[in-house]
Amino acid sequence: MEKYLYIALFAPLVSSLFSALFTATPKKQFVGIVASFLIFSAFVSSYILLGHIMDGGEPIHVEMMTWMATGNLYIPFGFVVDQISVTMMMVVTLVSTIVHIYSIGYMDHDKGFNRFFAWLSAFVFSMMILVMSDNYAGLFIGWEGVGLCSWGLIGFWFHKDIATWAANEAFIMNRIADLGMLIGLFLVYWNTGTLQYEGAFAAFAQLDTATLTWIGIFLFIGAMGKSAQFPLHTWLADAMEGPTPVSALIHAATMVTAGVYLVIRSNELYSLIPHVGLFIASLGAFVALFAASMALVNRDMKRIIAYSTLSQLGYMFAAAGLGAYWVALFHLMAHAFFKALLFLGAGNVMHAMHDELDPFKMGGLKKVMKWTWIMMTIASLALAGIFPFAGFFSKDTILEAAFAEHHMVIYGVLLFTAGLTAFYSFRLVALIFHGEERYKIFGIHPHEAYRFMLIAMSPLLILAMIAGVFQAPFFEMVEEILGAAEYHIHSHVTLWIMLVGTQIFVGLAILYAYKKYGTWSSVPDGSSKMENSFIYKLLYNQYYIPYAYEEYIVKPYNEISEILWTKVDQKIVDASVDGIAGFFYSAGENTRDMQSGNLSTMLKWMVAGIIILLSLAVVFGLAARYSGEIMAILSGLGV
Amino acid sequence: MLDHILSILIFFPALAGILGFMIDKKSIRAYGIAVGFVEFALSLWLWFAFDSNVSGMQFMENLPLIPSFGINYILGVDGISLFIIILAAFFTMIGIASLTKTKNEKNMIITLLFLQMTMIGVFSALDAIVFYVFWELSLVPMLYIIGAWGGPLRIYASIKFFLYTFAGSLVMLVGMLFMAYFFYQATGTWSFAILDWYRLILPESFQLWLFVAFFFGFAIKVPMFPFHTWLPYAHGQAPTIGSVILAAILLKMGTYAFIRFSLPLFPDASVFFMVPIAVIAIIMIIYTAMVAYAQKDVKQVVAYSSVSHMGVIILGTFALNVEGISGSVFLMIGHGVVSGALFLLVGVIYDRRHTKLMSEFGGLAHVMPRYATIFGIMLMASVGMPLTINFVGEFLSLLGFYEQSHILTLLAGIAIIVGAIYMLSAYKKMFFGNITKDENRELKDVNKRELLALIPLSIITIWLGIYPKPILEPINNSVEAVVQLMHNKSTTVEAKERIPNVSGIVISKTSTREAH
Amino acid sequence: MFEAVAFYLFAFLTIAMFFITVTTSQALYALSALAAGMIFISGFFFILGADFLGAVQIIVYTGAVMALYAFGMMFFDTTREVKEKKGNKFIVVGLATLSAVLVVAIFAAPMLSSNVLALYPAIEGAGNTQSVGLVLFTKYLIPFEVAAIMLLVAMVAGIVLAGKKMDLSLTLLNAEEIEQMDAEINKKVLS
Amino acid sequence: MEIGLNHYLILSTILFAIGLVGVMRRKNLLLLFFATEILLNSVNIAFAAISHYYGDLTGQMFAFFVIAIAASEVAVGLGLLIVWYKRHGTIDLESMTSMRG
Repeated sequence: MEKYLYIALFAPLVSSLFSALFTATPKKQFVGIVASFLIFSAFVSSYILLGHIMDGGEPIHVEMMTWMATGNLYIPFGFVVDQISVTMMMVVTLVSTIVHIYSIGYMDHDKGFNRFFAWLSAFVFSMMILVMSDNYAGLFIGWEGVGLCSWGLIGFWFHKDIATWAANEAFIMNRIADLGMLIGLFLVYWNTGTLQYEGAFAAFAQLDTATLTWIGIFLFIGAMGKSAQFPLHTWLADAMEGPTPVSALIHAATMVTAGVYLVIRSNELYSLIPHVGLFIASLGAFVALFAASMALVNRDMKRIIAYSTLSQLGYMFAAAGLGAYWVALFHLMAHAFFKALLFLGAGNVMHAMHDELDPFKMGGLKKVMKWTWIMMTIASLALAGIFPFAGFFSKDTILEAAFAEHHMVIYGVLLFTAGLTAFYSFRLVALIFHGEERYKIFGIHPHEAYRFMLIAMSPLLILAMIAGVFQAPFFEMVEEILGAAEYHIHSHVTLWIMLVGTQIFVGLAILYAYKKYGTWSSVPDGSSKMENSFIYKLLYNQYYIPYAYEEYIVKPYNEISEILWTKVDQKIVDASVDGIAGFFYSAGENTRDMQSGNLSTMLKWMVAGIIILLSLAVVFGLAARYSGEIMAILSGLGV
Repeated sequence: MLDHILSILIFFPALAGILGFMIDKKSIRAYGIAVGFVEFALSLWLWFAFDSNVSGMQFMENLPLIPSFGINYILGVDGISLFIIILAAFFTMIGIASLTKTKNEKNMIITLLFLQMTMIGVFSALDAIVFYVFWELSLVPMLYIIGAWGGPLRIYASIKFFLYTFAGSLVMLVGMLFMAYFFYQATGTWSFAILDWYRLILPESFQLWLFVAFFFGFAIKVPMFPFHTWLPYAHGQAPTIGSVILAAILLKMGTYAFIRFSLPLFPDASVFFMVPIAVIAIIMIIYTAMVAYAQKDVKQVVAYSSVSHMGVIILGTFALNVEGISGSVFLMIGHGVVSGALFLLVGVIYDRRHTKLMSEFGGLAHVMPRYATIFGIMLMASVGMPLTINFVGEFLSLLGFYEQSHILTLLAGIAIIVGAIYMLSAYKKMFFGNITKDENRELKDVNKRELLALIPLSIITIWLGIYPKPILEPINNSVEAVVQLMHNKSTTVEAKERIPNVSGIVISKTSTREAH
Repeated sequence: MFEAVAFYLFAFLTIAMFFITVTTSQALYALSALAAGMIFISGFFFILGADFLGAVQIIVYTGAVMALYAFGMMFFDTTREVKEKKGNKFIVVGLATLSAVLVVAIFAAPMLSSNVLALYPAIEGAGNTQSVGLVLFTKYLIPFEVAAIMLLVAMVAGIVLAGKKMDLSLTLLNAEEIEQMDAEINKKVLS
Repeated sequence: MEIGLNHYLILSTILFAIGLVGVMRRKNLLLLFFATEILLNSVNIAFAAISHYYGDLTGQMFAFFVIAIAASEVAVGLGLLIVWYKRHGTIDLESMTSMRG
């Protein structure tokens, strides 16, 4: 079995290095194919491992070599394949295989074709390390590696200034969270003596809740940065500057879910500190609502989907916070499938529209891009949580968990957000595919994507539809490690009412969206009353948070560093050093004119000398005379 | 031959330098590279013959110089100093190999060989006076390199560098003399051997004063916060090779001396001064990082970044436990490699465009892809990405210091954020965006000679990031010996519990496989 | 009572004379004021009973030294206006008064003045000159001889220094020779 | 009202101060010599006064020797001055800066 573990882990690395060889050379078709094949082989080996774990196999544990070993610290390159990591491996490798194949078509006009695959495979490799590592340090390697690759991929089209700015912003914001994570790691090490998962979890039981709370908070800060939770969320919307396959893979399916994976992986820690769990759940619920509200009014197709990802992440954190770890993991898996599908569909539309992103400038694409329309509609249905599709099984279970745990506020917020989600996703679908062909005004003639790209997207489509089926076997597999509690609502009646109620609520929201945007004809140019209303402007500018960050963090930082350099470093520190040197020089200069040969000045200096001597004589005379009294005074002062 | 290898390592470059005068101008470069290569081979042999399980000094040499005052020529190398010696030899070889066309190249190469002698001398000397002699001698060749081949303000920069460091080391000399006098008072015999001094237990009040005296000498060399203003001038004006050697090796003398002198000789004073020095280190980290962000000249950015990294090294050193100190020693080597490479990279672009202003560059990635990738690797190493050499050092230093105080480490941790900010913004200004200046349009990518220096450095950065064990193991053993010595020597209670009793910790090397 | 009046009279006059010597710009006034000052100082000596000293003061000081100065002044043609240095008076006066105050502080203060003991008590009854002669030729014989030699040396030095080319008398030379000599001197000065 | 030793001492100090002023202000060397004469005389007064009030002749002895020295000093001083005058044509203080540095 170790063989498959190594294949799953190192196939992406091999593909990344292979395509890295060709970065400088122009586009090579086979680079894309070879990369996709290697990622596919990683997917196959993950599938085999899944099979092994599903039929009750022992989690495979492998230790390659020591990484750091000083004093009491011993960190090996250890990898483990257990229930949680095998699910994540499945999700990551499946989605990345599809995205690799998709991007062969999507990027075929791009000059940096080979470089793109190098970065993408490097991303998959660091994601695999993150997921499969058996200790927090290995997790941290993957954590930063993933941040690095997202920096490279967001800033892929580095001739665009916004893209590189967005890449830097993403990297720096992740680093802020990684600092919290690092402190969490130190806390774990110094309190438990090891960074290995088993050792740490075993030791957590004996620790007092105060340290545990601190560990929980700091690790969650790390998760917050990576999964773009509330204060550190602005980078996700800006990250849409990267190519769409990147957004599909990184900012929908894999990287952003790393935070959730961390919380799930350290479930034994968070189950010991329920109050931190509650905080995580409430923050998750808030972010869900917060992101959904912003998506309602946005006029950029990819940003709408990014906000929906943010909202769904909120759902996952809510579930994880409440202790329903397996539900969070299941929703993570299901969400990855239909969200990636949605993004790739958006990629097709973008290609057809020559990189036009504003849905209001499209419309009636149903006729031209039939398959993409079907796929995006089904994905949106799954996202909204309509019965047969994946979303229903994962999202509604979260609502059940919240209801069972008697957190009514969180339940209410999540329910309301479900409605919002349904509304904005179908607002998007309606604007793009239905209504009048507004794109004709701009003289664009769209065409359906390449056939093999659509075929590549088909597995996602199938999974989006049937993922619900896996809920039972998934639960039974994960139950033993995640201590999954089956959420029995006492009476079946309330369960049914709840389920049917949400279905109706969501259905109404969809119909309303279709009614409102189905037959949209004009391209709003900011003149209408609704667009100038306060709420619209507030939501459109993302509650002015990016503006606030720019104004109250970035600008002062620039000014302070400018001041520090010009004023402090040059004027104070440097000047003081030169000042000392200057002092000696000027002192020398003054005493020089003593020997200037001018007799009268010399005489004056002589008399001055006499006076000094005389005064010394007087002083010492007095001191000798009154030494008794003087000592008394001085000792009084405690000298 | 083996037991005199250190003396050979020191005086071979000096002899070769003298012979170099006879070599004619055209073949001086080949001669330089040959000498550098032989020196590097010798240092590799030293590493090969070095037994990493022994934590004490190896290859000791002892030759009485002034017996009446106990000043003898003692050399020795242990885990801490071994790798910096190898780094010095390596960088001199690479420096000479990648030397661009400079006027009177012969003198440059001979000065570099002398500089190498002094550098290796400092790191292998175990007698205070011999250490001091090499410490001062290392200033002289550097003075010439900056003064003769430097930029417009070179005279000011070189004199400032020389006088500043010299003033500090005079205070250090006074400290050494006092130390010898106390040793004489205590044991009745004069001795300047550091190993004898290790056995001397001083009362805390003496330790405090001596620590301050040594602190001045080392703080200026590191350079620590208030004394760092000579570095930007020195780097700004020094030629590429000068900056490389200055950043890679000379800055390490200060921190190495802290571990060799201040910590073991004055354990109580180190504990007493730990918090103030940590505060200075944090100021160093954040303040210089912000100043680096405000720079217009890319070489100044790298110069200030090395001050920021030295802050982390000082923090690691004053963590006073095995993880912290071995982390700081490792970061010394890591920073040496990374900042040396960064200065070489700056040199590459300087030779093409003869300007270091970032506003002059833009969109270089289009024109120089290989240069961009190597710079990217070094950027990531300097920012402290895992699987690069700096991460191991920074991680261990911060981890070590976390034991001493949580809040200060949190503040120091901001290093990784501000570090990312200034490095990424510099990278963005230089490499991303479209080519605005037309001189940039037909810039040639890195040529073979530059690659000869850069490829090995990148390989080391990645290799030591992934598998630091061969370097970390000897460092760990020697550091354990130092920490154990400090624990036994410390008199005050606070020092006893701050410095862990190393022998007490059984290194749980049992890998998890057996644990199952 | 008579003695007090004499003291204050002489004191005031001496200070006035010396003040004139120091501040006047006319060299002649300075010289004559100095001579007058010297006479009054010998007056003090007589008040203090040091008659021999007073006599010596008049003969040696006022007579010889003043005569020398008179010759010197004529020789250096400083009869004209003596330009004073502009330097700010404040430092000069300030330094002088400060030193004066310090000296007074030392003597006036009770510290030293109490423990001065007489080493050679004068024999009562004998005249001042007699006792001076007695002490001079018993205790201070060696310093006396040394002083004699010194005076001799001074005399010789004075003659040698000033004697060179004394035979050349300006008054006998006519105008051109004087110019020629001046030119020669200037040439030497400029070399 | 009795004239005490202090009166004389104060008088000699005043004269000494005047002498100092003279020494420092004068640019012409001859007048500077005058000032030194004042200094010496003021000291003589002090010597005489002390010897009188303590009935001891040492003071007067000193006074004698001071006068002797003063006389020889003037002799040599004027001689030098004459030589200087012959070479430089002036006895102004500013010209005497050859011993600079």
